[in-house]
Amino acid sequence: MAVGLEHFLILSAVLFSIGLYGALAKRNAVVILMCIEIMLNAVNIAMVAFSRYGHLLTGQVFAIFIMVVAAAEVVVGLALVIAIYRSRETVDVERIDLMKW
Amino acid sequence: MGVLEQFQHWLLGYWPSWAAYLVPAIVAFLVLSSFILLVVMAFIYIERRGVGRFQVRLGPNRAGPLGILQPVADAIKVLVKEDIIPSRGDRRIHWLAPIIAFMPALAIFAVIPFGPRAIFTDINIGILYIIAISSLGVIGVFMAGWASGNKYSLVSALRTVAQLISYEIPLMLSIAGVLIISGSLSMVSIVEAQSIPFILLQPLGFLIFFVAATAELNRTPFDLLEAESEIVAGYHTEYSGMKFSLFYLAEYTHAFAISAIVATLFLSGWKGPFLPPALWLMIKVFLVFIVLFWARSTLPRLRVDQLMGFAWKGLFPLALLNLFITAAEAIIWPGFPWQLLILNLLIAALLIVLWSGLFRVAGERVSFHRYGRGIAKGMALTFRHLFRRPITVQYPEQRLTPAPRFRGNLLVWDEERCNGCRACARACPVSIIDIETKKGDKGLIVETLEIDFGRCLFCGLCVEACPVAALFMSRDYEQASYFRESLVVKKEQFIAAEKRPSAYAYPDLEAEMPPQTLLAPPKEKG
Amino acid sequence: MTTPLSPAQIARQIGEVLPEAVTDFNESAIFVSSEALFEVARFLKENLDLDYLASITAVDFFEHFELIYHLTSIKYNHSVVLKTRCYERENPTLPSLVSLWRGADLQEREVYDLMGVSFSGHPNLKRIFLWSGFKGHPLRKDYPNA
Amino acid sequence: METGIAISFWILAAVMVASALAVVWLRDIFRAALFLVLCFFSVAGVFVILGADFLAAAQVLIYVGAIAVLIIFAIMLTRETQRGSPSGRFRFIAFLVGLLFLVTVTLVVVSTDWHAITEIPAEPTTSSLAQALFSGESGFVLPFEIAAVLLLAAIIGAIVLVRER
Amino acid sequence: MLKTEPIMINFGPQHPSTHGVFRMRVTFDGEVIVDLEPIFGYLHRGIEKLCESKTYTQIIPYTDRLDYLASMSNNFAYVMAVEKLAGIEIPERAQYLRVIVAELQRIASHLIAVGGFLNDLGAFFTPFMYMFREREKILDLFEMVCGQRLTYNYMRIGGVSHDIPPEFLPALKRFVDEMPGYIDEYDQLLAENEIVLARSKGVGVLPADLAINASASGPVLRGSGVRWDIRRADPYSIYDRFEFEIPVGKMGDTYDRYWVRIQEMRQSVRIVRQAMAELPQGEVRAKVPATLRPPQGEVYARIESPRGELGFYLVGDDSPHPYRFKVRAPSLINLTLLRDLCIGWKLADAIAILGSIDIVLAEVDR
Repeated sequence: MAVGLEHFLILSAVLFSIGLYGALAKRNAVVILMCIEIMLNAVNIAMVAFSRYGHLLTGQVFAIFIMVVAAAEVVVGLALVIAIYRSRETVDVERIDLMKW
Repeated sequence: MGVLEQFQHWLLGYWPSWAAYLVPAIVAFLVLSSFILLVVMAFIYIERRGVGRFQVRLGPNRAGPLGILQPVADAIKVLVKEDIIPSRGDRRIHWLAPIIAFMPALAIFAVIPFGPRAIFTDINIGILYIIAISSLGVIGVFMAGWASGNKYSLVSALRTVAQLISYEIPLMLSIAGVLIISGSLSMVSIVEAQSIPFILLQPLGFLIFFVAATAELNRTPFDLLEAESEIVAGYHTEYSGMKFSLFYLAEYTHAFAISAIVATLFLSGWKGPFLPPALWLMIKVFLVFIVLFWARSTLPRLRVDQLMGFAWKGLFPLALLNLFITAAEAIIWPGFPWQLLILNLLIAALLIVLWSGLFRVAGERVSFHRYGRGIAKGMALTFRHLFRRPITVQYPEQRLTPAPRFRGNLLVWDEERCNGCRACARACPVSIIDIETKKGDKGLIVETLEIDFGRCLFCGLCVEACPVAALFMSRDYEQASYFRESLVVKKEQFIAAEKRPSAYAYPDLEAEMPPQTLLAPPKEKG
Repeated sequence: MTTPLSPAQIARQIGEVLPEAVTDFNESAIFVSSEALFEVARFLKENLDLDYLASITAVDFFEHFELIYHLTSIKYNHSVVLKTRCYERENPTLPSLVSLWRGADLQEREVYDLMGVSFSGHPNLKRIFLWSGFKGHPLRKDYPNA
Repeated sequence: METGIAISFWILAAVMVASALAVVWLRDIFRAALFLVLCFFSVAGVFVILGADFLAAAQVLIYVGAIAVLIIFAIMLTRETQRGSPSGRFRFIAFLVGLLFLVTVTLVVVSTDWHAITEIPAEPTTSSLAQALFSGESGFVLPFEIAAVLLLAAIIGAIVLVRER
Repeated sequence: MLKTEPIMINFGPQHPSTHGVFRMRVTFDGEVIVDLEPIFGYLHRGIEKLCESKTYTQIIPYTDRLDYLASMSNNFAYVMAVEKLAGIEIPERAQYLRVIVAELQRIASHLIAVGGFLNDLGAFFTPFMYMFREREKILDLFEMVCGQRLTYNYMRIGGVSHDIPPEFLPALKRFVDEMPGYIDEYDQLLAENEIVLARSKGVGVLPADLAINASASGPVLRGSGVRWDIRRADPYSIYDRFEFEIPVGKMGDTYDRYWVRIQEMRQSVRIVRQAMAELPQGEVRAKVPATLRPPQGEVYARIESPRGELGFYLVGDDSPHPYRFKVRAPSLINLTLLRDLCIGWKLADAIAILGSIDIVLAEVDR
């Protein structure tokens, strides 16, 4: 049967919830960042779906900006993770709880 | 509208829609990839012969006429070899890595236009697709390094990825320069926009692209990957057999792809006076590839930190400047008249001079203030060597006659003259000659004579010590055997042996010996 | 031409500074007691500017080991041959000259490895060619070459 | 043409969800990262189905070419891989939150009438996208510049954080 | 901060770029070398003990195998030591032949040294192949004279074993005329090549006083600016009759050692040219008793081999066998400073430095 807008939205919702679960459940900081990436991708899919089925390109423009933000976020996130790893020898989120290191 | 798409639309009328698209696409893919593999085989062969000629030697010529079947022989050898899978590493990723490394090189050809309409798919984001796909190779390198499970391949994978990434950015920026002029991403329109080949309009862009592409391919002077003198075989140390050959093929297919991209972007692809378009592209591709391995056979290797420094402090700023200049030109002279050509050449020269003076390769000691003249002179010299006669001697067929005094193995013993005085046995430093003699009527008769040539130094002292000239060095040198015992030569064998004495220690014999074949015979005869 | 300094004259010079150091001298070399070797070597290096140690050789004369030091001066291009004898055979020791000439490092290790003369004060005195488990010193005349 | 898109959509969706689950579920981080790459690829595939070809190439370039490589670098630099990525104490709660979110969104999606326009939009989006981004007043020139500044800040921030004092 | 434990790597004894069976235990902190310990002995054949049971003439083939890349110089040094010990005068023609052959051997040995060094820098065998082409021509000449291409056993006590055949001089003349042109080609290929400069300029700097103190010799010493060449400082045989310069480096880095070797090749060609011109006629070998019994006594003769000061110390005791036979190996002593030169540099530089010191393991381990 033909593929409508709803299919894409449900797909992005599924992806988003998987990412959400991962981000909350995982203890390794790097994996959390990965799951955040998945959530951002899910949002991208929804944006592009809207622009395709709404004949407006603003959706794709927003998708580009989301990518920019995602890239910036990953860079800073990983920099933080490595800085923490350097001083605390661990990336296990449970053991990084002290605000000052 | 490529030929393939027209065929698909025509086929739409007869077959169900999905078949009409899928089947021709698969057939075209098979044809294209077999053509590419064939050309890659030719590339491997040409490189090995070409580097040989640069080094005044012949290169492979044993397998098939003129060595044409050498790549086939290599392929068979590699297929037959045992495929080792490291126990510590991660088996599945180890198996998957070569495929991921090979796939992007092949996928680039989907957008290379071999002719105005002979293109697999003319998507309008052609060059962006190429950059995206070629950045995928990095993942393959990571997988190979990680899954091999050994320390060296991991370190080498990290170094290679750092190199690939830092050279990707100048690559993209130099392509951006070309896009400004051609105005569209699709490869077909880029070629059409090249009334003047972009190598002239964009000299600096071409230089940066070519240098960055050499680094992307891991070829000299940036071949950190298989730097023998350092981490021996880089991240594909643990690979053997078919998987290693896939890596090897990936390297050459990527080289072919990069040469095709350079030909399309800078040398106006298939355009050319009267030859068929596809042939023009192949000629340009071969030219670019020849320059690639010409550099490989001349230049030494940069060190890791110099390499990175060169990328970030050398190519990256130059690429940015080139981009700004091209953008400025696009605004001031939108039509890109041909006079720009001279202006661009001047700017390129100025920038290189400025930058090389500024840029210290190895920290304050060495700078390119000779603007790469040293490298150019080196390349010119290797080019001149192309026209010199290779000095390889095809050993079994062509035989060199040794010098009249040549000290070959297996002594020549003259039974009549020998009076059993054992002077030679005493003179031998390793005392390998043992002679037993018994009283004969007119002097000693040699009963047994054994010389162990397994330990002989061929120093010729025994021949010099012989008072009655019964012992000669021989002139042949092909004595080898599987068993040490057979190296001990007995009296009967000496008598039976075919006597080819050398003139060592007997100057008068030299006259009738054949003259020695010299590599550089003296000019004036006599 | 590297002019060899006359051993007699050098023996006299050393005699003034270190009285009983020089035990004997012949027409080509001066003999020094093994205890005073280091002092004499330092004297030669500082005063006569013999800054280049060409080679160290050990010869086994059964009742004593003879160490021969060939010293040269790069600046003045003159040379001296310094010899010393040590009489015990079990564990002959001599002061090491590595602190004066870095070049002595590997040569003394080689003498220790093949001849068995150990050098006190050597930074890293262990066998250079033979593996550490090797018994005996092959270059000694009484080494059983069965 | 229609069935072709439908088939490829279902395949891509299945691959995407499977790889996303793998990223979350696997203990070996490096394999999780590789599945993440696969997930990014399938997202690019979906973009192609939706006709956004420029975005698909950009997605491959940015996500697979840069972000995935960065993540793998981070994995290699932090030697936590032996113990993999154990899931924390909040597993069950997180699962509930995810499920709750999924149910609400699907209900919203199914119930609203999107009056979507179903015919296929114009093919090449690059030029129209450029138009949308940079054209005079209706374009997004200002957000574009701000994004550039954001990236610059991120780069400098990362370097300062990781520079060895 | 990020604690990096130093990694220890065994470099050799089978490695493409250690010139022979030479092993280095290198400790790294990241890329930078922290400690380096050379390990010898893989090629130790005990030549010094072996030769104590051989007669003086039988030792000559053993000296070929000491520094197999320059066996003519080994013969020359050993034979000169024995002649000095036994007080034998050798004919003029033999002196000139010895000088011609020794200088040709210096060129051949430098060709391999420089070719090997550039191969370590990564120049994919091209300079190596060009230099081997010239080396082949020299080997042809040696084969013409003494019958062998590597272990020549050409010199005898009291002169040389053979006089040169008639076709030797024209072939030598062509070689001497063409060689300077080829050396210019090597300069053009590599002397100004920016990458060679980047990899070798200022790498592994050896200060002059440390070089003297560590009794380095040959191109390693001259590369550091010390003008000390035994052919000029303590002229042996007839070297005082030829005029030639001693090339000396300025900084003492890997590049200067490479440059000194290239210039030395030019000077050797000059010497061969002069020796060829003044080659007298006459005997090539003095009358020497078959079993030579040198008088009681000791001798130390040294020559300038391509790798440095090669000395033979002999103790004679009126018997046909030497009482003590000692070789002063320049390669071994030049390695004393390898550790100091390599610390602080990276692995790729350590290989370049080792290549520039140019060692031959047969001479190091004896």
